[in-house]
Formats: sequence, structure tokens, C-alpha cells
Amino acid sequence: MRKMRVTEESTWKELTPAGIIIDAGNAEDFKTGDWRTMRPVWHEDKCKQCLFCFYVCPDSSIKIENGKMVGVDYDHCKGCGVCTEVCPFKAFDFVEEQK
Amino acid sequence: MAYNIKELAARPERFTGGHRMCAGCGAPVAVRAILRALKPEDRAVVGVATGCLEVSSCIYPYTAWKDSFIHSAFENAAATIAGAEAAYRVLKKKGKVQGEFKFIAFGGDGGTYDIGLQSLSGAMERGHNMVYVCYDNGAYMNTGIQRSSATPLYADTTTSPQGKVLPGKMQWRKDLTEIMVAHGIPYVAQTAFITPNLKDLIEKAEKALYTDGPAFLNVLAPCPRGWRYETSKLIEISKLAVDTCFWPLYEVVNGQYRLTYKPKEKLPVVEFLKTQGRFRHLFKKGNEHLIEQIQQEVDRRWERLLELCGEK
Amino acid sequence: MAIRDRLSGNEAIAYAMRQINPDVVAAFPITPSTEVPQYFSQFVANGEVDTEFIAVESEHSAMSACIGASAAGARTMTATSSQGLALMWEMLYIAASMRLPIVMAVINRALSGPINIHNDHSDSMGARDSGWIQIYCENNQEAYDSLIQAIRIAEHKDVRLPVMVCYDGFITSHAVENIELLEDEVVRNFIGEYNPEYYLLNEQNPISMGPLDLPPYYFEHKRQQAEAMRNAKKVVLEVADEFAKISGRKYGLFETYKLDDAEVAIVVMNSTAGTAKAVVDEYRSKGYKVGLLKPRLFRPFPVEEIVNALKHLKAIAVMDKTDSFNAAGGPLFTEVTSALYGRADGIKVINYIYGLGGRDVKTDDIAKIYDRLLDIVKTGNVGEVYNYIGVRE
Amino acid sequence: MGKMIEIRWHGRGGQGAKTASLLLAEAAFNTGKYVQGFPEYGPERMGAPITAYNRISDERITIHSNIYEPDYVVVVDETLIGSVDVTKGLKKDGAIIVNTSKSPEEIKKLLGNFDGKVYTIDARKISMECLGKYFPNVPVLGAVIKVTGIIPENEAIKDMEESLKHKFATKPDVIEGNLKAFVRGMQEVQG
Repeated sequence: MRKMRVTEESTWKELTPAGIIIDAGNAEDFKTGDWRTMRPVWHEDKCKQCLFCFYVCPDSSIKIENGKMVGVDYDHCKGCGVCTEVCPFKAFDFVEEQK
Repeated sequence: MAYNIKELAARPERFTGGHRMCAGCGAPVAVRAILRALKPEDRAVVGVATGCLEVSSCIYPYTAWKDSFIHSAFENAAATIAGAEAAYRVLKKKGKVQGEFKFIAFGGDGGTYDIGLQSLSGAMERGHNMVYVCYDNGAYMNTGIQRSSATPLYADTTTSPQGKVLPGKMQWRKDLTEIMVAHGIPYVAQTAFITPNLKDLIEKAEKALYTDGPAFLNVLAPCPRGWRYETSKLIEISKLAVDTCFWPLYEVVNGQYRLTYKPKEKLPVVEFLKTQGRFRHLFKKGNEHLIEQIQQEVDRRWERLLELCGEK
Repeated sequence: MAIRDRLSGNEAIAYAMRQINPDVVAAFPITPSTEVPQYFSQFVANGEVDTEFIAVESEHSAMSACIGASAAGARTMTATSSQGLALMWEMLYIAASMRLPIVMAVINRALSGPINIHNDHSDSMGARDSGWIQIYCENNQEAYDSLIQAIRIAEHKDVRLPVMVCYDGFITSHAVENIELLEDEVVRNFIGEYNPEYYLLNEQNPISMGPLDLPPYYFEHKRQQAEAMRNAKKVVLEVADEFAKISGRKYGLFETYKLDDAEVAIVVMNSTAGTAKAVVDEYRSKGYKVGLLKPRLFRPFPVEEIVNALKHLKAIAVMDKTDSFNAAGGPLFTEVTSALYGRADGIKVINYIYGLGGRDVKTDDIAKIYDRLLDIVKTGNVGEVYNYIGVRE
Repeated sequence: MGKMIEIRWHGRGGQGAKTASLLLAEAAFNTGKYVQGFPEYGPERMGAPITAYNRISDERITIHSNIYEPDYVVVVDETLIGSVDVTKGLKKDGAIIVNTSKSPEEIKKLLGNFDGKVYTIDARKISMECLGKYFPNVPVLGAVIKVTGIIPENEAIKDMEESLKHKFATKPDVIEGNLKAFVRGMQEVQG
């Protein structure tokens, strides 16, 4: 539940003062997944849970649950491919994005 | 802290997706790792100098920061965070603030080596309990790849372009880490992404954050756009910078130098240079001597560092 | 009980700062404001205040640190002059746009170049559109009283803007004069606790400040800022009323002196207004209907109120202690004439640039201006609008 | 408006003319007056001629210009006579007080065509005898108070004693020496 309700229709009286953002981390609501031209595809069967992909991801897009890699957050992943390069177990394919 | 990849991964994510840094950018990797070194119960106030990181991570009405964040201008991230840290000291004393806060300022090399150097120097000299992190990508990337004093010799940038008579930037890069060492602050370190678990970076960040007094981290943060390489090669390129000794990893704790990584085999600098478009002109026939000059300077600095670290 | 004392302007300001006991002060030395952080750091050294004093390495960092401290939730103050204010320029706008209630004493001094350490108003007048509230003070008493009021004005929920309290370098800052001081506890009760709504050190609600603000939102944030400035006028008067109750000294948006039945008047700010009062007395004793208006609040500019006070006059001289280099008149002149336009047309208004770089302003200089105004009324002939006084022609 | 007295001080940087003007302001303030004490700021350096001013009145003073037609001029360093026009603008019925071992007549000759009253005070002699060091301020201040009559002498002495006690609480000999110098300044001014 966000505290701020700001859209491009909001009047000056409705915006937070001075551009203060009171919902810490609400950039999650902004989807950067559509920037992708390449897509990392994770294969759970090959994954050994080394979590290297998690640390090197610039977009916080490796999903972790209970300390385990569970998939890619395609809402935010920009398809840089760093995860696919660092994986020692070749658990990722890096494929062209199908639009 | 014993480095534990599982325990660290279980810590809360303090820098969310949905920020608008370029795909494959090194800066958010550094930010995530440094914030991960915070104890989960501790809070942070983060200040960022104007630059790529700031204009991409906090665009009204969105912020990627889960901790309190402030940006005011380009050249003053250190002074701004110093003010916040001073406020914390007094408000804590007065009982108006509970809990532990850590103070971190991030700046690119432009905001740190160049326009922000005075502010940084002042804040470090005054002994604020804060960590200043430079994410060094070797040019003013936010405005479109202009040379900074961190830009390597002969790199091609938009204000040090290689042309018919000039082979790119004509000066060697400033050694900011050494300048920070000269401040006599308790902790200074230079680091990079040499392993995919970012152990060197996270351990140094933890030391910096939990050192009493000012600390400085210089993190090599490759920029695929400015350096001209494939976005996926982030870790490979970082590793080459370190293994060629172009960007040695070391720390200086209360004035004591320590080499934190020594390449098993010191690679020729050409191995680093050839991966990036900004150095492509050096590989034209007749430019061999330029690469040789770079090699000589890398060697000279590496030898000096080995001496300082007691490795010779 | 008021405390009768004699202090220089800078001593009075430092005394007020001690009573205010701000959380953070970040400052850098520059003549003639240097004494303020100097006296204040002695209070810190003696444990008379709880303040974290940051002796920064430049005025740019002074204002940057003030911004960081104020954003963090601290009551924050500083002081500067001239080049120091100029070096803060970039951060002045940012402090205002971030809506941070920083209070700063500006000890007016000429801007370089050539370098000059003496008084004029080119420093703060240059910053007049930075979004700071500006209060101008005639003497040490007004500077002291206004600094205390500035805390309340800046922090008011309808305002939340930084405030500059301006007074004349050397003339006011270094001259010892009589002053009535308030007791520490009276000041403490008057300013109250500072409890910001949004601040960085709120462990329950972390916030982000200073975002990239693109075309869909920037304009709305500026509109908010403009509204705060509009609200400031009302708040300045409310705070002045409350201050009168504790001090017996009543402040307004401006002060008038023998203006009600005057035919001609001078509009002038700060210490020169005091000198002009002596000339008004002299001319009144000779039967001339002369008066004076001394603006106190310059930002926001109290347009309607000033027009109401001036509209019965036949001729006005506005004195500016800075030149705008617009080849047409100084900033106070421009404000006054634009206020009169369409509201009180037909009044003859002339401008005098005076006192640049500490050129002393004598009673004789002011007498010449009143003579000219009386002559304009007699002949109906305005002559040159944009004039200088005290310069060798 | 009650009578306002305007005084101009001439001295050299580091000699304490500015301090003397502030001491006079303080003494007048302590006896209930409205005061101004301010130096004319320049590149103030040791040895350079400096000017300081006082206005003293029974009513609040609003004028903030320098003083051009003083009622009194005080010269703390007689070597300034000749290089600085010390009597400039000095009112005809006013007076000049000079710190010197010379007589008023001798000083009058040095001042050229000044017709007003000339007073002298040998502050060096008094200071050396009372304090063992050359601090001209206190005896000069005594002379100025005597000549100007701004403050009744008894009140001035009482006030000086109190402020010395306050300032030098732990040094009774300093209090005594200064007070003696002050009173002798009043007594020994000539003219």
C-alpha cells in the first residue's frame, strides 16, 4: 500500500512538498522490463544456488526466497546478461526477446 | 564479518529494481553490495552527487532507495552528508532519534575526483563518521562521456577525442585513492568486482561502514556505454583491470597499507585495453608505443604500491 | 524582564543564536560576518549550547551541510557575507526548493570586484530571487529581534522556507549600541521545539529528497514554493504580533516614519533609514512634510501594503545600496515602481543609487534628496529618474 | 532631542584607540546613556593610523554615518599630528585632547590654525607609574570624561571600579593600578 498517490494529473496541492518521496523503494512500481532486447532464461535444474547472479545483477532482478534463487524478475530485468556470463553452471540461456 | 554468501543474500534489498540506470551498469552493482554490508537492523542516510546514479535512481515520484536519500547538487555530496551526520549526532544526544544510522555518500568520478574534491576533502578532514564511495567509471558519463581527471591515458572521450594528431586523453589519471590516504583517515580502500560474489567489495564496505570516523572507498564501476563493450562483460572487464594491475586492490587501515589481492600472473595491460572501444585507436599500426607508455606507467605505480604494502 | 545591554550587531546575532540553541551551525569565516561563527564557537567550546558546529572548508559546503542537517531534521543556522553568499548561490536555490527552514544572518557587504570589504546590498540583493525570505534590519536591535522571529517564520507549516536576516556590515555588525535583550527562557518558549513533518532521520518513514523532477512535476513543485512565499507575508505578521507580546517591540512588513501626512518620502532600507530619520526630524522642524518608509520584508515583497502606505504621496525617492546594471534603476526602485503601477499611478518616483562599497551616507546626502523631492512637487518637473548620490561626478 | 555628543578618536592600529572608544561607550552606557561606538574599518594593521567614533546621547541614536563635525577629538598618539588632519571638522566650541608630555600651548602651535580648546594628558607617565607598562587607554579615558563632562566624575569612578573588579577579579593589584591611572587621568589633564 503506497502512501503517495501522485499521477501526472495531480495538481500542485496534491503533490508531496518539494518533491519529497515518502514511499521508500517505490521505484519497484516502475517497470523497466520493456527495455529488454535480450532475455536471460534460467534453468532451475542446472542451478547450484551459488547466488553469483544475485550479487552482480544491477537491477535487483534475481528473485530470492528463503535464501534460494527462484527466478528472474522480468518486470525490472533490462537484459544486460551479466548474470548469464557469471553463472559457472550455465544455468542461463541468453535469448532474443520475443515481442 | 565472515563472508557468508547465503546470509548476505538473505539481508533485505535496500536498492530496488525499477531504477533507470543503463542495462549492465556497474554503479548499481556497487550500491547494492555496499548497502548489503549494512547490518539488517541498521539504517542509512544516503547522499548522492548529481550524476548517472542520482538522476536514474530517484525520479519523482519514484525512488529506488529504501533508506533515506538526499541529493542536493553535483559537487557537494560529502558536505551534504556531513551535515546530516552532524544532525544525527546532536539529535541522538537529545533523544530525538533512536536506532543506528550510517551515513554514505556516493559520487561518480566527476563528482569526486573533480568538482567535488574540495567538499570531500573537507568532510574527511573534519572526521565525520561517514563513508564516501566513489563509483569510478572514468568519465562524465551522465552528460555523455566527457573526460574527467579519472579518465585513463589515451582513452577516447567526447572532450578528449582521438583524432588525427591526438590519441585521446593526454594525461594519466589522477590517483585519488592516494590523495585520500594522505588525509590520514582511518580507512581507505580501492576495490572492484573481481569475483561474482563481490567478496572484496562487500568486506571492504563493511569495514568502511563500521569504522569509527571517515572512510573512503574507490570502486571501479565499468560503464558499457562509455567504455564501449558488451553489457554482459561487467565482471570479466573488472577482473582484467585488476589482473593487469591497472586497478590494484588494496586497503589502508590507519595508515597501514595492505594488498588485498595479488594476481597470480600479472597480465599485460593490453589485455584490459583491447576489450574496450575507448582504446581501439591504440591498436592501429604505429601506435604500439602508446600502449607501451601505458604499460610503463602501470608498472611504475604497481611497483610503488608493492613497496608500500611491504610486498617487496 | 528585558535585559538592557550594549552589543555590536554581530554580538547580538551570536547572542540570539545562543538563546535559539540550534542543532547544527555550519559556517565559514568571511568579513564582516566572521565574528558570528567566532562568538558562537566560543559558546560551543564553553558548553553553553548543544549545537554541532561544523567549521566547513567553504561557504558552498556551509550551505550544503546546512541542507543536509536541515533535511535530516535539525534546526540549522549559519551566517555569511558577500563572496560567501555568492559562493552559496547554487545551494540557496536548492535549500529553498527543498523547503528547508534554514535561518541565515547575512551581514551585507559589497560583492567583488574589485574586492571591497565594506557595506552595500549587492550580496543579498543578488540573491533576492533565490526563494529565501529576506528581512532587512536597521540596527542591532532589529537584527536580534528578527533572527528570533525568523526561526518561527521559517518553520511555520504554511511556509517552510529558509530566511535571510540582513544587516549592514560594519555599520551595524561592528558598531556597539544599546540593545534590549530577552531572557533565555523567553526566547526558548517563543521559538518552541522544531518538529519537522518529513526528515531523513525518521526511522519509521525513510524518505527521498532532491529527486530528478521532470516536466510533469517540476512546475507544480515551483507553484507550491510560490504559494509558501505568498503565505509568508501573513506568517511574518502573526509572528511579529506574538513577538510584540514578549518584547513590547512591534514589527510589521515595513516601518513608516512620519509618513501619514507627508507629501514626499524616501524609501530606504537598513542602517541608512536610521540616518534618514534624523533628517526627517530636521525637515519636519522646519515645517516640511517629509516622511520615510523602511521596508523590512523584501521577499516576499508586500505590494498592496506598501502601495497603501505610499499612495497619498506626491513624490518618492527610492534609495538602492546596489546597482542592478540594467541601466534603469536599482532593485528596490524596480519593486516599488512596479507595485505602484496600476495601483497608484501618477506619483513621481525617482531612484538614487548610494553608498556602494561602504561610501558613507551623510545626513547632508539625504537632505539633498528631500530637497529634490520638494522641488519636484513645486515645479512638477521630475528630471532624471535614475540617479547616483555620493559618487564623484 | 537631547544633546548628542560626538567624539572622534585618532590612534594607531594596535594601540587601543578602538578599545578606548568602546570603553567610553561602556562607561556612558553604564550610567544610563544611549551610545554608539564604532571604528572606521580599513585594512587595519599594526601601526597604521585608525579612526574610531562615539556618539553619546540621552535618547536613542538613529544616525549611522561617520562623524564629520565632532564635538571632541581625542588623539591617542601625538605622532599622528602633522600626518593626519586631526582637527578636521572639529566644532569651534569643541576641544581636542592629546596624549602627550607637551603642554597645551606647545600642542596648539603644532595644530596650526585651530582656535578651539586644547587639552593634554601625559598618559605615558601615569601609565608607567601606576601600571609599570604603557597602556594609555585608561588615563586618556579619565581625561576625556573630565573634559567632556559626559558622565559625572564620581559616577565614572564608581563604574570604573566595578567594571575593573568584574574583569580582573583575581588580580587586585591590576584593579588598583588601573583605577589610580583613571583618576589621575581626570586630575592631571591640562588646558
